[in-house]
Amino acid sequence: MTTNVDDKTEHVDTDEERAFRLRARRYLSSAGLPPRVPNEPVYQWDDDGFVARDRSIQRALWDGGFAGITLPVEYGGRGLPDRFDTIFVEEARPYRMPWAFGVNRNVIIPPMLAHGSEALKRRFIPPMLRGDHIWCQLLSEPSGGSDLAGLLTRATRDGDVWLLNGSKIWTTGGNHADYGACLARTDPDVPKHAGLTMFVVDMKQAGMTVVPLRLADRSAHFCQEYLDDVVVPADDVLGEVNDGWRVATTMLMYERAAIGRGWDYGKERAARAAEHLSLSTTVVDVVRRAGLASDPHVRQLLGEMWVLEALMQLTPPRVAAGMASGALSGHAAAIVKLMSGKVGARRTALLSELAGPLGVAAPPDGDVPFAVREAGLERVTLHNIGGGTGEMQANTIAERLLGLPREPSPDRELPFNQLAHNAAPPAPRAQPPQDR
Amino acid sequence: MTTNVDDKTEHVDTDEERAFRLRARRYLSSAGLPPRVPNEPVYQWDDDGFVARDRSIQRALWDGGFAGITLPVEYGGRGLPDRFDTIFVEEARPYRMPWAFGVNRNVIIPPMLAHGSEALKRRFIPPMLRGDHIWCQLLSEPSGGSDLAGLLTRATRDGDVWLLNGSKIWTTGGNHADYGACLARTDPDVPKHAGLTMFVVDMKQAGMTVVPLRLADRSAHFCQEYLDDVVVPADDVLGEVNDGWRVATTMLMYERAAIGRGWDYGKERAARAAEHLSLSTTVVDVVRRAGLASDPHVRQLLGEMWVLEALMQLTPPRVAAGMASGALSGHAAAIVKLMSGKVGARRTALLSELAGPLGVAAPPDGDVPFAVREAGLERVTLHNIGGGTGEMQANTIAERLLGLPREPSPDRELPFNQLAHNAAPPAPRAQPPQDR
Amino acid sequence: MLVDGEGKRVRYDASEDQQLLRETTRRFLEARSPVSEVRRLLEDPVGFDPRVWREGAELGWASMFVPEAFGGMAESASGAMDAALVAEELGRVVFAGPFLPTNVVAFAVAEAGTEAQRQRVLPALAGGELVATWCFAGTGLSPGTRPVGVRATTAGHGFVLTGDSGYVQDAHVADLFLVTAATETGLSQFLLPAATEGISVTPLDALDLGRRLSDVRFDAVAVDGTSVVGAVDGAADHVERQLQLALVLQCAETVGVVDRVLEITVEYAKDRVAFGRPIGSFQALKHRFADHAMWLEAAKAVTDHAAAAVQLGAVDAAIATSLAKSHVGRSATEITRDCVQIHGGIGVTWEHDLHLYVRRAVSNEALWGTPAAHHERLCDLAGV
Amino acid sequence: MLVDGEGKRVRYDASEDQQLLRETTRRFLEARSPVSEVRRLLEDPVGFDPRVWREGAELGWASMFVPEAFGGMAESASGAMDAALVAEELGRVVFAGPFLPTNVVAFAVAEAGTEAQRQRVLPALAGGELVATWCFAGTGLSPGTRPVGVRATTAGHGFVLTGDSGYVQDAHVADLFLVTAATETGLSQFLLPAATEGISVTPLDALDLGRRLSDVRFDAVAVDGTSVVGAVDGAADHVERQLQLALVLQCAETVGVVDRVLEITVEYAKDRVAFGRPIGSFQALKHRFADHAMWLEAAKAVTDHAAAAVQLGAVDAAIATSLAKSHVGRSATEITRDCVQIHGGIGVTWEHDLHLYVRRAVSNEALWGTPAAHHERLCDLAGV
Repeated sequence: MTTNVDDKTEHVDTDEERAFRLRARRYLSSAGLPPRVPNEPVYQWDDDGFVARDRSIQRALWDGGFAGITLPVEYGGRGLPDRFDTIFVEEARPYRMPWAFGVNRNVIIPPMLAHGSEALKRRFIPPMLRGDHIWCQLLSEPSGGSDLAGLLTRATRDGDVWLLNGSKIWTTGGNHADYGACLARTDPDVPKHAGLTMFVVDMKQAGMTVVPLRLADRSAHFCQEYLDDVVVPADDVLGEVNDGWRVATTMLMYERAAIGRGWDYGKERAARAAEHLSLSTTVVDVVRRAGLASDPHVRQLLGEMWVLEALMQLTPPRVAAGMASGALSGHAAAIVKLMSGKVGARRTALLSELAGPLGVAAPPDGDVPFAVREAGLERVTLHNIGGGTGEMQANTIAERLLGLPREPSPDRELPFNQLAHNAAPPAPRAQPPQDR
Repeated sequence: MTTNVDDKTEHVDTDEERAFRLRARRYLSSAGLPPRVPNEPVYQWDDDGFVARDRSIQRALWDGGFAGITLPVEYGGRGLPDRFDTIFVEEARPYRMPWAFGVNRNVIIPPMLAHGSEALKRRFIPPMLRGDHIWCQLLSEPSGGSDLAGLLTRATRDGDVWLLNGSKIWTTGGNHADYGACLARTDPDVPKHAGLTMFVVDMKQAGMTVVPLRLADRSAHFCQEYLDDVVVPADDVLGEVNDGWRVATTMLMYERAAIGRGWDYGKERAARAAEHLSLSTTVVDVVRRAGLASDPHVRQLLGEMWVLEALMQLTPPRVAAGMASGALSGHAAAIVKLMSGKVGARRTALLSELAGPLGVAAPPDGDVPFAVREAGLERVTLHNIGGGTGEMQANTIAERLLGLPREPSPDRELPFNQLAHNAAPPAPRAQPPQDR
Repeated sequence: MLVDGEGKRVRYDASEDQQLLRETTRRFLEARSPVSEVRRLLEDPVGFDPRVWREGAELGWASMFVPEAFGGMAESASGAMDAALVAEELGRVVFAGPFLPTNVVAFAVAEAGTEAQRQRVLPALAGGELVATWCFAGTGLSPGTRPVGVRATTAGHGFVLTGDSGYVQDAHVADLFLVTAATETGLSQFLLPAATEGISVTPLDALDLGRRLSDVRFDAVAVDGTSVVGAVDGAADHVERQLQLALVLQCAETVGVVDRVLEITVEYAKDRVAFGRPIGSFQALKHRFADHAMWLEAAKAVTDHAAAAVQLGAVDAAIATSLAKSHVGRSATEITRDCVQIHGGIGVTWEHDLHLYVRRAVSNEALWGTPAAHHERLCDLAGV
Repeated sequence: MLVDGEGKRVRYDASEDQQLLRETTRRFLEARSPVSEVRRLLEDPVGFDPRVWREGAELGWASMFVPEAFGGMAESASGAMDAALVAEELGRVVFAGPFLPTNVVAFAVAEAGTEAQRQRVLPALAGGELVATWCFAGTGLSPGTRPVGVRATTAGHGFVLTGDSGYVQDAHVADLFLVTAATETGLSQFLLPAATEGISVTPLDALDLGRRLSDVRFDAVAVDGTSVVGAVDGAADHVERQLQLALVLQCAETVGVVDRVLEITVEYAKDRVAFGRPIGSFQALKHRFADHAMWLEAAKAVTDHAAAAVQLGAVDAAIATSLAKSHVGRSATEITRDCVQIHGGIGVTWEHDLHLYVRRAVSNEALWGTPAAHHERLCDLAGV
């Protein structure tokens, strides 16, 4: 019972586009790429194989002439219009794309194009496209939460170099990254947004300690970094000194757009919407096996769960279309993020109610489906990563979309060093924790 | 299946108290008082009979020596300790007490004792106890909402008198009242709390127009007043000029306590708690008659409804005991008010779900129980009267009970006339509305 | 998001034609049927203004399912999607009038009626001269998603209809009833003049002050074969599609209600001052508004999807409409209720228009199947 | 609020004795069993510290239902109310130890055991030397409010027990099992050494990291008549009261969990700065805290009431415990989850203690009957 919709846009190709499409199709089918696996689990701290594979996939794209399709040729790109990227994404859908290079593609290169010096672009973009350099974002801090501009990492000038000290957290792939884009405070005597600078940091140096950030479910896909006199050459600044907030804002805008569009060569989310509105079969299966399929209360829970799934399937494409058409501002992305938190929370509650005691204790080798076994754990760990995210999304919707007035807040005008802030984080642990 | 608990405290009576109790019991049984009817509907704008009956009941209490039991004899009271009031309340439980005199008893006399001049007390308290004067509170304003201290009604001095202009709203019994305690602004050049005065206003004068405030369910138990050069003699001030906020605070504290305790000679709420935890039979009845008693979903709704009823039955006495023991501050009353709003909202949702379409349309003479017929209407009209009340309770709990810091807010320090405020309300309508 | 036959994506705010339709409708309603009409018509025996309804019909409100040959514009319209758009605008003014029932009956007759029925009925419906309504749900607590109230048995060359149909909009003034009834081995539908012997109409006390609902009793109503619409015992598919259309129009109307209430309340929160600043600047209120805006956006998404699915006859149209009804029904009540709360006391006064909106939202949640009834239906549809 | 035999009202914070008990317990736990113990004992084969448990027993933790003649202090204690108070303190440190099962078994044996059983078991339970647990619920998705897993059939002078019992706390180290089983015409209970032939214990993967749970299989376990506790076929009333006690202790523990989590989170919100001010000064957060404090107060009220009702053997004790379980179970999960959210990212790290608390809250919600199972039970109790 699936509506078979092929949402490729082949029918509007020009001759040139058609040629490109066929070339991409041919190359992809012969490049030995692994197939795309829906909902592949996120890679963990120690999963080196994952990263190595993605480096080789990125290299294969480069070799075929499909890396940086829309980027200027002087930085290693192909200099083609956006339409060609869309075509490539459509053709690449059956294959695994290099997830670990998503940060490069989605959040590093666009602001680098917008704000980076010519030298920086020529030096750093080609190795990213070739699969040589993986980058990470060093923005959030343990002391920071949602108040990014209030960050504490200090950069002080020492002759030809900057020395960075502080700590960063919630970094995806920090331990695998070759370079990081690191926001640090260069002037604490001005208001907080005005004294920040975006640095290009070589991650493989002595002063940079990267440890895994283990979460309550024992997973560790994020890292925390401790910066102890991390050295940055004076030229390795993205944008101008003290103009880092503007760079960070560009970066966050592109990140938001990418999350809405799908991280690894896009469209995954949008593609889902074209599919049939179907209820997760695992859950139905559990209910059937438990003999509860005719229980009216269970049917209410199933019905509500289906509704939630449909909302998460139908709303993002609508919001994306609204933003694309100009009917909604870019801030509307906050709607999708806020909803995913709210829907997630309610969904875990429903799942827990369906799973009952099996969701909190199950035989180790029993025939209990994953969704049920994990129902309780999901209630414990489900969270909008990044801290205070839900609150920020709500403020954005209220102020930017509905036009409600901002609260009076002195923190935008006072010099940073006159503001209250949290204590600096503790020094790095000697050893990464040994918890299993 | 009812635990028969007589929660009178007769067993701890002294001889003197016992004698008083027996005298009260005898008098009450012979005074021809109507019986107490649980959940009697609130009286409406045009229900003169209700008020006349309450005047005669209050008069009967006076005649028997049971009006103002704990009040000083010089103001017409009996000068007895609090214990005697408790005894009287216990004995009076089978009888209707004068609800319309609740404002006098609960919110006018206590602050008058605390802040009123000797002359004021001698002049006004005895007629209240005799059943001659009904008072009302003139605090809230159409422009005001939860920001009582930001009120707009102006009082200007004109020789020997004050002239009051403005509008008041949400007044219980404004049309029946002989006098009102009216908070008005006497000095707009100082911060808002510092320029208010509490006036004693003769309600039966030309400048005072009282109209019914019809609610969305077509009921009208509140009034709105328009003050057009209302005249108040210079001496008729409760407390000092410009010290009205203190008087109002006292008044609101007593009002809160009375709502917690039960409005008309107390204890109704506390008495309920001693009863068995039983599920509202109307609802069960509806479910049975609809043949839905074995539907697991309906049983979930019933179960949850029962839980909500239990929470509202058990929490107020616990909070009251906590306040009495000093374990909780007086601000804890906000817990009960906030809860009654939240529980009420959820309860109407459950009721609506049980009532289904019958809750939004029912045959005029059909055999549909009131609870079901009104389910939809309750969802429309349920509201914490007074505007923004839920928000204020939540702030109180967070700031006063949990100790969370207040928000920065300039409105407590700036002179009133430098603050933004709402437009004054429109002039009174020529005619009360004729809606049925 | 749905893809139509030409691979063109359905856009956020519809085509240019549809934008024009929205603007025309809104301007007309602002001028001819603002929300104050609900109060004016409170004691009116009809309950809506027939002139306004006819003027609306001239704008095409009842033509979207009527073929051009019968005076409509079905061929050039996007049926369910255009009708949903109009319904949304009607919701914004708590419109009183037979939009939903008339369109559903027009749709039913256009789809399944005999040539004679189509000729007799469709031009007059499209022109707003005839009012028709649909007897579908049962009375009382019956679920509103299934036709359970009326049975028809064969009698000679005709049928006899017996039973009760509940919550029938505008039955007290309708000229025509489309009646869905259980027959020997399935469902059948009948188109009857309201004046047919044996039909009695009992108006209900309705929460929605802008809409009249009635129970309709069929007391051995004898009809001949010419009143049958579609196949005897074989109307189930048509009935299902009529229900889907009714749900789309109801959801769209509710979306309009919520959209307008949220607009009114945001404006209020910007203007209303407390503690020296607009109440809309208080963060707790902002976060409630953000939730409301979010769920409303989801309501629009799920309603648009349902409208498109019904329009295209998609295989998941039944699912899409029930999903829409569940979310739209519930969220509308919750959002509009909280908007009342945000207004403070003024929001519960008779004078304020808010309660007219909330009444419609609450009423719409309960009619054509409560969310709970649609959860049941969804499980049925999924084969659970 | 309940009135005891002497007309004295149950007070907000209990008697002086109870306040002393609370303080002693809290000081002991802070010194000997802070929440960090959960981490230390993660890989421990027992899962709790037997020394701490014995020291707790010396403080009277297992004596509240044991008569003085058997080394307890039932006569001077207020059984369920005192035990609830201790359970609340245990919740505040996510205590790992057999408090609930040992007390329920002690209660059962003291109430219904033979003199020989009481002499053999009670002093050792009260002293913390024996660990006992109760095999009550079924396995898997069975509801947790009824004993459905084990059957006992007569065989000569004894019985044979067959079946599975689920979610049995500390069964992997318990010395004694109290088993509730269906017999010919009713329920019967049996007290068995854990080492009895035919009993096998399968530890479960448990969400709660401070509590070990197992399924227990009875594979034709032969027992003689001396192991019967109470009347054969006539144990239903005792089983009901045991369940009530288990619910009271579970609810009280959960209240302790929430109380502590809210404390931690309020402190965090006062200290943590964002945008130049403590995050606790933001109104949206305040309103969430206010809701949490309110529902926690209600949780305390309904738990206190249930404890008193069980203690007094009130006619509505069954109702009171199910009402308590429903509210406490649900609200605890919601409140603790939002406290994680308020903490931001740090709240979901392994290093932070919050998840230990949330795990216990979520686990307690699901065990001894989910709120939904108790709604069912409530309808049964009300005769609906």
